[in-house]
Amino acid sequence: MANYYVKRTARALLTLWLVVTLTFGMIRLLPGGPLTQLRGKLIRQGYPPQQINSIIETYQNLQPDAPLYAQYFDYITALLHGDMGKSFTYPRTVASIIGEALPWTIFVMVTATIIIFAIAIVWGALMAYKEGTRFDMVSSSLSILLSSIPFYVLAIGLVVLLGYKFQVLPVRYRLSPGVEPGFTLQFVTDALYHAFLPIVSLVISGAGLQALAMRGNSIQVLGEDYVRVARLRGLSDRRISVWYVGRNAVLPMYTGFLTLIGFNLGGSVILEQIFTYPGVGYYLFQGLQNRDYPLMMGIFLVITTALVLSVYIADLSYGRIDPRVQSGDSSEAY
Amino acid sequence: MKRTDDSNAVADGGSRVEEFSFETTTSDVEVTWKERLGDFYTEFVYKPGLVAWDDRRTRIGGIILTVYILIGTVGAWFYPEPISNQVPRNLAPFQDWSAPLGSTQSGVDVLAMAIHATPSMLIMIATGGIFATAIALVIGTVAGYSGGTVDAVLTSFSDIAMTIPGLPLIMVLAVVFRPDNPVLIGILITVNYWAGLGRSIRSQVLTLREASYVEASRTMGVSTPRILFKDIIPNLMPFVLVNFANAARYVVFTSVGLYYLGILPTSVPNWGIQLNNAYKQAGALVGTSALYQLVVPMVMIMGIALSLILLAQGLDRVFNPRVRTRLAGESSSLEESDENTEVMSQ
Amino acid sequence: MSDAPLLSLKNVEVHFENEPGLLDFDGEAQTVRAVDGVTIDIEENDVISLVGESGCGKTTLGKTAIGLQRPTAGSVEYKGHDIWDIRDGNSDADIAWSDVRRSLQIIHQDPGSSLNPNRRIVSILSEPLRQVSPGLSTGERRERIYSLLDRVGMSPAPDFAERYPHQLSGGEKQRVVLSRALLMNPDVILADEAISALDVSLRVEMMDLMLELQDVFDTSYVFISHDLSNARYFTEHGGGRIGVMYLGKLAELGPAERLIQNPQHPYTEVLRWATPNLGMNMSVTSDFPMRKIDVPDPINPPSGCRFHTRCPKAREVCTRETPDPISVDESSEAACFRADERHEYWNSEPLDGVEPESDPGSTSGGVEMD
Amino acid sequence: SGGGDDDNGGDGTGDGSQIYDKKHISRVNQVPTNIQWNPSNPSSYAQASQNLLFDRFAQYNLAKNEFVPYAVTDWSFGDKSFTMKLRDGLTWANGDAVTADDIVTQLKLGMHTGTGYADYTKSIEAKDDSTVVMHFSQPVNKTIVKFQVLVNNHVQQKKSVFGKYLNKIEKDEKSGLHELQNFAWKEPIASGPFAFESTSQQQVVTKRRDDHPDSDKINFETYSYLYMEGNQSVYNAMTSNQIDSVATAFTPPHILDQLPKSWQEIKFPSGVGYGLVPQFDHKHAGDRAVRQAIAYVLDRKAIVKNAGPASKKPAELSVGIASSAVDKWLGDSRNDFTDYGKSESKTAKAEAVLKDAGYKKQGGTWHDSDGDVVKLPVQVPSGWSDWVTATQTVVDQLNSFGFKSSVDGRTFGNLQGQVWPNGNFVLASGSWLPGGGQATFPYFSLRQMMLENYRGFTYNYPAANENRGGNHGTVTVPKRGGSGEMTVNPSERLKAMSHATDEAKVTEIAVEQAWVTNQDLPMLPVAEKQTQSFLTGDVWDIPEKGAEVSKVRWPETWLPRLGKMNYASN
Amino acid sequence: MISEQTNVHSSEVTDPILSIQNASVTYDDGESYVLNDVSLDIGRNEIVGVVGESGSGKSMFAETILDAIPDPGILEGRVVYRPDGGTEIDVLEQSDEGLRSMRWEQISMVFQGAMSSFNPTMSIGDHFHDTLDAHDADRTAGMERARELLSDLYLDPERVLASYPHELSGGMQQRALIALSLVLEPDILVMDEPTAALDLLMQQSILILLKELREKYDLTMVFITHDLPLVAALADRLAVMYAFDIVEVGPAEEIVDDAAHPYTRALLNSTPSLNAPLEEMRPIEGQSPAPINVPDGCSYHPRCPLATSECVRNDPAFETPSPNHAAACFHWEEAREEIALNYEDLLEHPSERPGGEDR
Ligand SMILES: Nc1ncnc2c1ncn2[C@@H]1O[C@H](COP(=O)(O)OP(=O)(O)OP(=O)(O)O)[C@@H](O)[C@H]1O
Ligand SMILES: Nc1ncnc2c1ncn2[C@@H]1O[C@H](COP(=O)(O)OP(=O)(O)OP(=O)(O)O)[C@@H](O)[C@H]1O
Ligand SMILES: [Mg+2]
Ligand SMILES: [Mg+2]
Ligand code: NI
Repeated sequence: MANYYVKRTARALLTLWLVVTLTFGMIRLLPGGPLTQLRGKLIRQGYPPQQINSIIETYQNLQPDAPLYAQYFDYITALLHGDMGKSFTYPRTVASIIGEALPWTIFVMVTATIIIFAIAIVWGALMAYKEGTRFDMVSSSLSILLSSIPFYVLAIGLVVLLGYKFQVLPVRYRLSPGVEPGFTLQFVTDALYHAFLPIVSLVISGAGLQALAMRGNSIQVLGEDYVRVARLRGLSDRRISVWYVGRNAVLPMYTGFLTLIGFNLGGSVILEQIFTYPGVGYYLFQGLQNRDYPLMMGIFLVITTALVLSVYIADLSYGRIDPRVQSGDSSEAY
Repeated sequence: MKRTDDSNAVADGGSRVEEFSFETTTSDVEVTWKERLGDFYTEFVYKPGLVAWDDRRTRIGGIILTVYILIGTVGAWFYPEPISNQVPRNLAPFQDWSAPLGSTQSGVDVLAMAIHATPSMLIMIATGGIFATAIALVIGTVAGYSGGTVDAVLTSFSDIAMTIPGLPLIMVLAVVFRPDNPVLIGILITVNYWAGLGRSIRSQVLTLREASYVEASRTMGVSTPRILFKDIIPNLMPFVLVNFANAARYVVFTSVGLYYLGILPTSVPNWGIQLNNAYKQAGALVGTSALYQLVVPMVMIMGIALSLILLAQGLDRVFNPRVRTRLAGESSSLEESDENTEVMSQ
Repeated sequence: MSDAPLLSLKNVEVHFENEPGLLDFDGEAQTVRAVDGVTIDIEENDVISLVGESGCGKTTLGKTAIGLQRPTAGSVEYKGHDIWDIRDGNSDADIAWSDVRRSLQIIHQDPGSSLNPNRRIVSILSEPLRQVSPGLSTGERRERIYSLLDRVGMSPAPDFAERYPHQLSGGEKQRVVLSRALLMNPDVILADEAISALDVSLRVEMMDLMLELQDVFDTSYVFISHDLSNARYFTEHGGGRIGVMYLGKLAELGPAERLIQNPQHPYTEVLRWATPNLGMNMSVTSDFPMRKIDVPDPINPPSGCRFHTRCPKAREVCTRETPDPISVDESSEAACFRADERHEYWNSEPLDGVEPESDPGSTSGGVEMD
Repeated sequence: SGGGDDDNGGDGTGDGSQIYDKKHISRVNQVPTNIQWNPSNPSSYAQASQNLLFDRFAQYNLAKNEFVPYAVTDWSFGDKSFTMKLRDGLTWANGDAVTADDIVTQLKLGMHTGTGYADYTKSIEAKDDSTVVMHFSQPVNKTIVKFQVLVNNHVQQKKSVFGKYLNKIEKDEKSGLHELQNFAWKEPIASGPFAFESTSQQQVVTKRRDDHPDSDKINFETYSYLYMEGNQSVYNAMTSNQIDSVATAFTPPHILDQLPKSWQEIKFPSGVGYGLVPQFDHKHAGDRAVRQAIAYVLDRKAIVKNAGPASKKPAELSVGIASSAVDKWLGDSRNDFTDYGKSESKTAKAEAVLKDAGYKKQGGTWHDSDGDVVKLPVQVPSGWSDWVTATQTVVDQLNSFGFKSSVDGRTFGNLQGQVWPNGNFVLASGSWLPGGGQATFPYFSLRQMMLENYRGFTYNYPAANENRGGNHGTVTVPKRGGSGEMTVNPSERLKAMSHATDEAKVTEIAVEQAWVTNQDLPMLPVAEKQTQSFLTGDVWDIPEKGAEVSKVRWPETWLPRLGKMNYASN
Repeated sequence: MISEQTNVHSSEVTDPILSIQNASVTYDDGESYVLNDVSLDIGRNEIVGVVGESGSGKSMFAETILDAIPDPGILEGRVVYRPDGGTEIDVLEQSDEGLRSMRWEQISMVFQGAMSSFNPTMSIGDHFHDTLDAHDADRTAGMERARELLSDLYLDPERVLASYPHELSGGMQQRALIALSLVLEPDILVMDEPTAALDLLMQQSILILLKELREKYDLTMVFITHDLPLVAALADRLAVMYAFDIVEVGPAEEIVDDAAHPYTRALLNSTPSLNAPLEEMRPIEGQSPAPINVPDGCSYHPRCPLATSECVRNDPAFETPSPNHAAACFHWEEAREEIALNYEDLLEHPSERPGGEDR
């Protein structure tokens, strides 16, 4: 067993390393090296040419023009020290930007994903239980209909309707001005208030497909002999629906749950742009636009790590929650 | 021990020990290419169509998709291209038949924009879907079927591809390659979408290759490619089809999102550009006067996504021989009895 | 070379390495000894039936015999040539691997899963013809298929040929599977529980068909079954031998009647006890003829004679020494010390729970010929 | 809306005697926690609040086209020198007096970081506590100095904070500059009427000072900047009265219509123009005939109407002079210039020019004498929505004339970093004006057009600087108002202009070079942008609509200083 | 409900613990009968074997006893359960709650395929706990009984209880399932092909264990299988099903030695057995009918060598070859004469059985 964990951990680390390397290489491929980007940015800010040249020269100490392998080596060593460099755009270290932004993104994405699955599981199970009824028909159609809306289209729609037209919900920022982070009721409610629409747009557009998946799983499990036998054994409906049907129908969705969190982190680029919600997605977009290499690489890496981590957790924990999965490769999440 | 030549060993005595010859039948069997073409038509067009039509989901999905294809071909052919100042500026919808769905602030017909965004979107969908499923199919089947080092290498490759966050990766690549060719965009968007698909295909192939009928083919000395094409892939088809539709939907969502963010070049008309235009320039969010500019592309996006989801829900039936024979009205009486034997045989 | 048997297995071993599982705390790789030193010859037009409990290695041995499973030790020879050498190109034989492959065919237990659900019968049956006679036109292929379908009792053939597997009954499917194997014109067909999935009343019919076609097509069968009465029927009609397997080893081998009437190995007797027998003693013997119900773990098989943990006649020596096959008569052998009247077994202490029993010869009489 | 609680109201008779606990909310488009106020550090340098926190040396009024003294109350020119006198009573928010040393420190830092005046300035010294003198290496045109020194500087780099960087730089320029340019000044010491209070995720908060010379003109306590990104947010905030002023927001007419009546739009030329930059190496864009044909074809007015008539004006004349200054500088000679048609597509003229140059129209498309199709893709930064619309219209007009044109949208970073420096374009959208008040002075706009567009394009115009692919070479055009040709060296002529202290000489060169740009079209001017600033009058006393006093950049930070934007107590 | 007297056979059982009366199961809105008017009495403490080809309705019959026909099947008829000294209970009239508590406490069932009868994500022990809890039984005492049952079935109780289903071999699972079905000490155990997936050795072993269990726990058993020889050794009585109906009922020995129904005889003849002469094993020609088109008259007539026009027209009533033996055939006497059982010789001369010495 130790063997498997070691192997799986080694593979996660290897994947991470490869992705770090790949990310590094890929971002270097971007048109316009960091310096030309910086020049462009300064120009846009109205700096006179001479001044720009001198700024650029000083940036050269940061050696973005050093040989790639040296940059790579520096990057890796710095990363190992938790140093992701300093942003070109913002007067801060990348680590501090991420440290400040990431909790918000994670808050939105994890909450949304949890709600998606909570809704999907209950709704899907109900549909399966009432298979063939009107409720099932209407619900299935509705979930298909909802899944055909991209979350950002829904988000824009909600912004127009609830944000601008009726002005009942905030459509931007993480908090109201004046509210400072802290363990206060005001902070928590305000944070939820502001995260409401982003979460709702993810949930509404994402829950339908998952509910359909749950419905399919449940219908399959409902047809299993052991459910019939459990009824014959006189077990209560509650016990059967939770431990016999629910558990076995939810199991295949478990991996999907963890990977969806990672996937949604990537999707935050669009969502946070629409809601001007300065999380990692927002900063990634800014970094991309400004060719802010350190920022881009840092965020890219964080999102990748989140994905690798969630797949890793999914792999390792799946064996724990599904006793059938025991050995080696078959315990993998996919 | 050698088998005795004693004819008593056979229950019925010697009478049955006749030389069996293949030429005993009198039926003249001839197969012309016309018949083959006909067979092909029934197998790959008529019957799948029949199955698809039978299911409400695929029927509606198919109809919607057909409408889009018509818009993208005939519509785009006949309807004038969007040009600035082709109609008066800021027309509201349903006011003026020169621009039935209104016009933008630079006098572009909104409907023309919506229509002319369709062809490239359809190409994107098709290439994205084909690329994702084809790569997944190739990698999944090769890895699953060959096993060993090939499998290990391909699987690790997909693992890594899978753990790179899709959207950010695509954005970076979009900035690097600035693709304006819909074919390239379709491929770009699915650049690592195939990975998850490949993994699930691989695990299905792992099961399939142990299936008795595959073993039988192997035993007969059938070549590996032929086994893959005749025995493995047809059984993956329902799964592949469903995922084709899902990949296509992903392409729609992602490409529109990228156009909306302004990350993809604006040289090709796209609903995302329309959204962006409505959002950023027409000020469609404030007040209602420019809302139609937002609604038209939204409806276009949702319509095609809906058709793809509906297809994904029902397409797995299309290549299911049980369903198709039932619908084609071929001897159905045996099906029930068949299911019984299966129950028993487990 | 002409006197070499059609197929000859010499000391074949098949060991499966299992990766240690997630919950195996010791983390050692485990070896399943599925087949452990089996020697057997199969002649032309021969029938070998393998019987034994689930998991004893029947399928593995069968697959090894027809070259679907590479033995970890020992050799499988086809007409005197090691097939794996041919496969690897290390053989100077004038036989190509494709010929070997073609000559050794299989029929699976589950007729449902051995037919590709997406192909019509005609397409499934074209496959072997493609392999054997690539030059045939589509029409010729169909003609042959139709005639064979007629032959196995599926008329009208063109109608059946156009069906999908799910449109056939179990018996019909099994006929198709048999036809497919036969179209390869093979020398040996491995029938792995080929009739177990069929209704009791169809089994005899299927076996008759197989035997009938054996004469037409000149093939040998390796017939696997856990049911001694089926094995008896098939083997007896085919004039072959039954091999009784226990935990990867051949416990006893011999002609059906001899084996059943006069079992030499205690395990064969156990199997015979377990086979329901109409018209015989109708009430179940209330005692087990064995000391344990469950088969030992093939990962750590018992030392000495593998059956000693359950054997009703095991003695102390059985825990130490592994019995080699002893010739019982010209065509049979048994891997039990009891077949050797002079073995130290007879002086060894019976194990716990074993009824003592005195001299040799009183229970196992002389070899009876049929 | 704008105020806090108003329990403080009462006996106030206005005019600063009564201070209200009110908050004026303006808009910033940067995440506040990222903002810093060191002007030598380009990272997240403040883009709005610096105008409030720091006093400008002098303001430039765009209505009157005149310099308005502020922190520098008096200035005078010597032969090769420039003397400035600081305002009395000017203090930093921490109580220190603003001294000439502070100003010298700042100007010297500017020399090292290469601001405009570095070109001609020899030394800078503090004559006394409130007098600063700059010594030049040769005579310099006064207008240039005024723009580069007075208008472009705030009283900002306090010696006690920045002196150490200057010392360092004077010892070791490279590392000193590096430190300076990486110094993020996050708790600035203000010199303006409001002092820095705090930043949070959403806002920057500043508090009224008591000890600023103009403090008595201000009657409200707090001035804050609310973070808001994108025009939509701004529209929304304005319609719902969540903010009180906006420095600049592109606002189309139908949005203007929807704004509450209390909002006042202050519009003035931004000094930024939209135009097309040809790549002179390109077979067609490099051909003067094609450029002239394009100029004839473009209907500048239609383009402006599509891209936002509220915030744009068509370029008056295709020369390197801002529209508002054309009459002033060209005067009567204006009639000599070629009029390519401001509000019409002069296609007949265009065809004539092309045909003369050997082009042919076949199957609706123009081909050159080699039979190649004239393909003119136009690049545009994809995020700049009004530019995209303008470009779309340009392309459509070119296409209907028979050129093969298309929109090539790319991110600004891509254009800036990769495309323009390498000349990978045929036509690019770019600004033909230098931005700000200086756009009204032809020296700056002609430079922008011909020599040194520091937005970084390369177009290989012969006259241009090396970094634009030019060689300061000569250009030959027909003589103005007569036959024959003239050959001039624009680079040399503009240099002469910068050192000319005599107005007549300046005008002469301006007309001459304007003629060159009119004939050779180094860029194709299309439109000029108007800055749209917004103030609300709901609870604020603001100048009446159209008041000249408001027509300065950043009016929402300028007016309070004049006592013209106060809490309306009644 | 009791309409057709023809189908009530006279294989009498005094004081039956369970009597199934005219049970019919229909699907497709009555279009297809998958159990056709079946009646059977089951005596206290006896083992009744039910045999028939695949698809003949055996499982339907078993499910009828527990009123557990899968939806949307419609069950008609009566199932009367008479507990020891208790009052009659009409199973099909029970309320949901009554049914819930009656199942498993009084009548329990082992299904075809043990592997699928256990929840794969629960340990075997949890299945026992669940069952005990659901019936408000005392856990400690219940688990004690479970352990005893498991040991009776030659299993290591601790190990098995801690295992998940997939960790046990097929035979062990099947025995664990039997233990689970007996943990509430029911009176009746219905078993639907409990051994079909196992090899013969394990099947035999389980049969022996069942016999022991019957002695120890006073059980009544209904054992359903397609394997006639297997159940013949275990059962006291046999019922043979053909085409959704019982065609013959009688004491096991009598059915094997001298079956009266042609179908039973054909079935016996088609079954390979160890000592019957090989040449006389014969498959039954033809196929058994599907539920939608059961032939009129005697449903076996299309395959029956003795069929007459009467068989085509009329559904035969039960005849009684001997007091406890009933067969639904007009020609049972002819059948006994004309259809020879291939092992008949052995029956007449038991001493000649080959290899028949004591083992
Ligand atoms: N590919 C494999 N990898 C690992 N172990 C295997 C593999 N195939 C078979 N085994 C093991 O080898 C042993 C013999 O298996 P085999 O399938 O030959 O038995 P069998 O006699 O055919 O059983 P059955 O009657 O159940 O079909 C079993 O313990 C099985 O678990
Ligand atoms: N849910 C159902 N709907 C319709 N018909 C059904 C259903 N379940 C079973 N049947 C039919 O009922 C008949 C009897 O089925 P049953 O399961 O009782 O057969 P069986 O004798 O148990 O067969 P086996 O030996 O294969 O288990 C079969 O013909 C079957 O097709
Ligand atoms: Mg096997
Ligand atoms: Mg059944
Ligand atoms: Ni030879």
